Amino acid sequence: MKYIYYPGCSLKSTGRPYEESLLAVFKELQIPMEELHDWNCCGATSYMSVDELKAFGLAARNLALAESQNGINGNGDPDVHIVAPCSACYLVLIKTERYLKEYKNERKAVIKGLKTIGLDYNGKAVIRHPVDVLFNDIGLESIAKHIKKPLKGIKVASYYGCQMIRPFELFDPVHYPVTLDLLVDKLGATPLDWPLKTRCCGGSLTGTLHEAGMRLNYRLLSEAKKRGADMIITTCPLCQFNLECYQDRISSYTGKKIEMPILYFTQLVGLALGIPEKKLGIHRSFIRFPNFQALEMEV
Amino acid sequence: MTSTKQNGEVRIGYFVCHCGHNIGATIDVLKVADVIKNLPGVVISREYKYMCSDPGQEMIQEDIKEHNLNRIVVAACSPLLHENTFRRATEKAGINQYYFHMVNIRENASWVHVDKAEATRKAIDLSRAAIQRVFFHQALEKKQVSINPNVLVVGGGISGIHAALTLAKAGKKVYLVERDPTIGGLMAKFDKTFPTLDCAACILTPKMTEVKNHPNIELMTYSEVEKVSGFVGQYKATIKRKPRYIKEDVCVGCLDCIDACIYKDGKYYDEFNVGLSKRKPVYIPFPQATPQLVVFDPEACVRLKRGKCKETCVEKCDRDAIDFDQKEKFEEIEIGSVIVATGFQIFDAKKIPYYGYGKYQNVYNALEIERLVNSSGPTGGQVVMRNGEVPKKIGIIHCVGSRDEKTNIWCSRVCCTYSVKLAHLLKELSGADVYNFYIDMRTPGKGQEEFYNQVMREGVHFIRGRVAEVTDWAAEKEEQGKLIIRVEDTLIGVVRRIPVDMVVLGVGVEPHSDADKIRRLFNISCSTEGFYLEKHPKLAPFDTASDGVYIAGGCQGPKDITDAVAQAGAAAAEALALIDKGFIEMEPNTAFISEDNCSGCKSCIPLCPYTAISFDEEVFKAKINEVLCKGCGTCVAACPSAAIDQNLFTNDQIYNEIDGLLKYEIV
Amino acid sequence: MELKSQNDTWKPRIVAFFCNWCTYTAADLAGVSRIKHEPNVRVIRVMCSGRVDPQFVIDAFVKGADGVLIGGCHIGDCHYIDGNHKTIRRFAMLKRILKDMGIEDERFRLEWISASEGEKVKTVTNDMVEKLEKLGPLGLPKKFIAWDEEMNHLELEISKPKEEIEHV
Amino acid sequence: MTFSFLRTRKWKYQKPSRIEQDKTVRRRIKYESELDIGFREKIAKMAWGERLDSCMQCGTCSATCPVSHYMDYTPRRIIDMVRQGFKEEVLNSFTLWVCASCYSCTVECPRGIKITDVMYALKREAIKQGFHPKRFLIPMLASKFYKQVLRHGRQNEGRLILSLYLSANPLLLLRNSKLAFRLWRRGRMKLFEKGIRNKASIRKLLSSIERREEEPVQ
Repeated sequence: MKYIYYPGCSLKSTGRPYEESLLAVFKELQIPMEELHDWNCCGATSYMSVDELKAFGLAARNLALAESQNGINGNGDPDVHIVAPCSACYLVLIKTERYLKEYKNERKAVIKGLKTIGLDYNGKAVIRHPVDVLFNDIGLESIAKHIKKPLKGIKVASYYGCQMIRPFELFDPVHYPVTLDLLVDKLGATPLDWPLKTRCCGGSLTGTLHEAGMRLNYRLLSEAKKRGADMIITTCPLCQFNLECYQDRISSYTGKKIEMPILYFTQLVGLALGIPEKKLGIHRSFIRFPNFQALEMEV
Repeated sequence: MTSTKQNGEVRIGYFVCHCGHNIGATIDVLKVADVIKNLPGVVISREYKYMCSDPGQEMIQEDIKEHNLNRIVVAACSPLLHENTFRRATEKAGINQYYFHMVNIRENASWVHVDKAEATRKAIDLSRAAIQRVFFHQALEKKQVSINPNVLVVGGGISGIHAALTLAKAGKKVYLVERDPTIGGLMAKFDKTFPTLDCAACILTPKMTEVKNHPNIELMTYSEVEKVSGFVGQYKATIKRKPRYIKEDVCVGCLDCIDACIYKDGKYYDEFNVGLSKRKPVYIPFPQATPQLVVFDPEACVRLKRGKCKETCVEKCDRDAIDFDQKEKFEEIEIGSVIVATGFQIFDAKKIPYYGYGKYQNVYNALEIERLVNSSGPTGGQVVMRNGEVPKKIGIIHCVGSRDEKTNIWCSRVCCTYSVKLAHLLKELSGADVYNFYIDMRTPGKGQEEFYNQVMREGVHFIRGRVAEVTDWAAEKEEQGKLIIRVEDTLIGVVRRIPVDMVVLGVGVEPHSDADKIRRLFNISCSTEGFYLEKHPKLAPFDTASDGVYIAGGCQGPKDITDAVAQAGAAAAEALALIDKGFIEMEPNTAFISEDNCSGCKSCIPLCPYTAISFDEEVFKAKINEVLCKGCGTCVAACPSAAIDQNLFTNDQIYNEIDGLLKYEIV
Repeated sequence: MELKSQNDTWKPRIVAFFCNWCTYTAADLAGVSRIKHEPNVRVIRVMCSGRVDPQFVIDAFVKGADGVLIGGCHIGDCHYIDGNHKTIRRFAMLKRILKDMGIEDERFRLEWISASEGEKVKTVTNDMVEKLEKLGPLGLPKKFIAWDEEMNHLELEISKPKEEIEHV
Repeated sequence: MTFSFLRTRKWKYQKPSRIEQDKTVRRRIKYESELDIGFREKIAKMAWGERLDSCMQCGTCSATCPVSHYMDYTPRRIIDMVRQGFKEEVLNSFTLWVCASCYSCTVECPRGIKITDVMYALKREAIKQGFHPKRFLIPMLASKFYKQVLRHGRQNEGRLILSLYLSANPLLLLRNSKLAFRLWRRGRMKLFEKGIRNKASIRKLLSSIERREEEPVQ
């Protein structure tokens, strides 16, 4: 089976390190994956605020493209697994799939629209998050076999964000998700148990309702720091951006210096797998993450 | 066809009821009466406002006499409600009650349909079917079965205790089966009871002692009902007696063995104190436990686990009451009726992760607080938290696990008032500031609203809002090291963060996790949430669909002590009414075999769940024992030669009912 | 109130056999709770779903039912210990026979509805009515008339030359 | 209707912001004639709004919401106001726009109301009826986003923010220039990116599933 990679707009710009590290890790673990040809924006939260049906149409185009791109598996069933690393894309695609399954009239309208551009959607595509793929398809044990440099001595706060785990309970409990923590533990680092791991970072509010966004991020960063985290790992380009890029501004507002490296979880996995930092896009971070080999020495 | 007509020419009287507007508003009753009038056999067709009223019944009786009717059909409500009323009326007029048949056009038609024409058409169809059916009705007699006056009460909580005592006082033999080592149930764990604040132990222990000493009650603690067979009046039950490893008739409850145990201190989870203290492998649940007998925990006792121990307890026991070789025993008892009073369990707060139960040590559930504030509890009535401190600020969260689609959807009914009670007790004992977080305050019982008002005036804070989370992350300096309750004060419309030292979860109640097992033993139905289903929610809240099986207390639904006792008394009275009549009348819906047709194929014999069918090898025919037959009709449906038929549901009757239902298309 | 003439619009007619202890009680509950549903089902009360003779079902179809519904207690809940087990076995067998007779699957249905499931009475009824409306009338009685005519006709054809002889 | 905190440069964290009180005396009463009776039904009919009626006003949504303290009406009040037909207040409220779609309320609601989806429905209604405040960033972002995707099939974060700030408040552009530069230097910002290959197909798709306003959702 070949996964279909749906990057979404963010992974091509601010989330570039995410794309680089994701591809590198998947390559290292020999997971076959191919980018969706001619994908379009999923519509994110904004489209839903303007026109719901069009938002679903937009997302459904990607699903339909994926279905036509991937052939048929050994049993003769269509076998389409879309990997959507951006949490927002992930949720929008899943929501579209569920919505079109539940509401007949909307499904008809959307499929009618797709037919005008020569596409068809039959609800076979399964939408997966890379965390889900690594955890359930690959399995922690086989990841562990590839580990070259265990990340001993680093305390990692896993930040799950909102849209990967809510509102549908898909592969992790909504109230207290654990997959990332288990992964961190497997990589040799110490997972941090903190209560804010699913609390919202503000999403696009940082750009539009600045103070609200800043406060939310301040809470997350200071709580992680207070509990002794060396870094925070995220699963979403927007979360990463919010947590990382406003740290200097938050510091100047509050008068407290906060320097917390924010990594994508794939970067952390990549480090443990021994992939060079450059290939993982770590040089693109604002806050330099202390050399983990040095940490290893200290222990 | 004529052979089935025992009393000459069939003369049917048809009566259709308006039931006020209940039927009349949806079904054109006049039209129905009009259509039925023209059917063959119908002598008279009438409609009336309330057929079940006295004038309505009198009308039937007069018509029977005047028009010499010999079949009666009433189209009204469900036969489960008024069939007996009309049967009696028919009997009074001098014809056999089984010449009567009832048509359900209320529950099955007028109440559930909107389209008047369609509902009327349905009423006509159902009535026509009944008219065709009664042609084949026959005169039958009710059969009588004697009743064993002994009663089995399952569950030794307050409901079971009260029911058992009521029956025993009336001179009936009662078997009281309780699975714990002591009776007393949940009530024994409480400190004070709302709204009067009288001490639970002071009112319960005298009753427990009375149970123990009553000559009519055979108390079987540490026992479970394993198997039940038979039917109303003649039940047989097998009781499993779990080994206590103590000779019950020898032990006097001196408790010396507990002191002598090789464990100097308690080490195991204390069920009675819900884990707030530890007990030894040999223990007595609480000082007033009834019976006053110790129990050995086979999971904990070294002698029972490994077979080797110094056996200091045996040395100490001068009556030689300890017997490590005891095995499970099974006793069979015969009873005529059963009262099921197995109670409820509290909701497991761990299922709601955002309240932090089991994660933060100072989050308690309400039952733990009951023990904590109890003067005979693990702290002797001192409000001391698990970290050894006395709380200065306490938050009590209502509706934990109740009124929530993700857990239990129902209102647990007792939590509001017990939370108010706990607020009062905690404030009194610790002097702490107490905050109650409620969604809607429900204090409906006698004296409960007054109690709520009293506690409000004591200065307890009441905040309307469902708590979203209990966390330990601090946003403010004052919040450091505290548990923070995040809630919207919905009456003010502002989100608040309230730091407290101790959180009490007002957990709701739910059916026992193994309620299904008991339910199947006694063939009781369940409502969707899992509480046992009563026969009628208002008029028979203690009766079940199984005759002779009654329910009382928390197993039927959430209720407080007052209501549980009331229901237990009612169930006991109901059982007494059954017993004192001396016999029970059964519907004559038994199956019978027409010997001429029986081919002797024996296919019916293994089908009967009551082994009522036997085979007469001499004449090579099957035979049905009418006493054993319960009237399910399975054998009737299976007989390949149509030799078996069932009274009240004969093949002729049902075929004609089908025919009547579908006739109009051909007309 | 005017009753519509019975032939103006076809509506599926369903004969239902409900067991006294569970499904009939559930239907009563639906009534008490005023759960509105389609008026096409005509209920016949039996003590147990095990009482439903396969011939009842066939008879109902023959007499003009468009569908037959059997309602019993959930497995394990039977008032008569295991009457509903026997119902399942008969149901499976009967379903095959009906299929051979050209009666579609959706027309014959077995449902477990416990005494507390008033809502399920509604969903099952409405669902069945919806499916039957799609299938259209079964109309066995009319078919029988047509078949009888056909047979008569055939017989006539066959017996024509002999007719004269027999007349003598 | 201004956000005072948008102008504050520094905020002292330890002290909660002072409550601004409306000192003018105002008459507050709602007459039935001012209510929009059909509003409840309209919102409830939109996707996933079916369970609106079962709200018991427990406030879990507000308490679990990470941004409810920036809202003028808490989500709980919005739900009830929708039910009671307070259309103008609801559609004029900030609450809709402050909602960050984190779905906490949807997950926690004890009555299973999909509150986030109700908020989306209200946002759409507000945009359609022209209710949202002018030069208010959040709805502007939504419509800019909408247009950009319609044109290119994909969205470009840099250009999106650029055009948003340009038309809303160019000062914001100045404030964020440093951040933009830092991003650009690390290769995380591109101003020019080609969209999808078949741009016309997006427009064709979206115009073909245009729904007439009266057409109800089922």
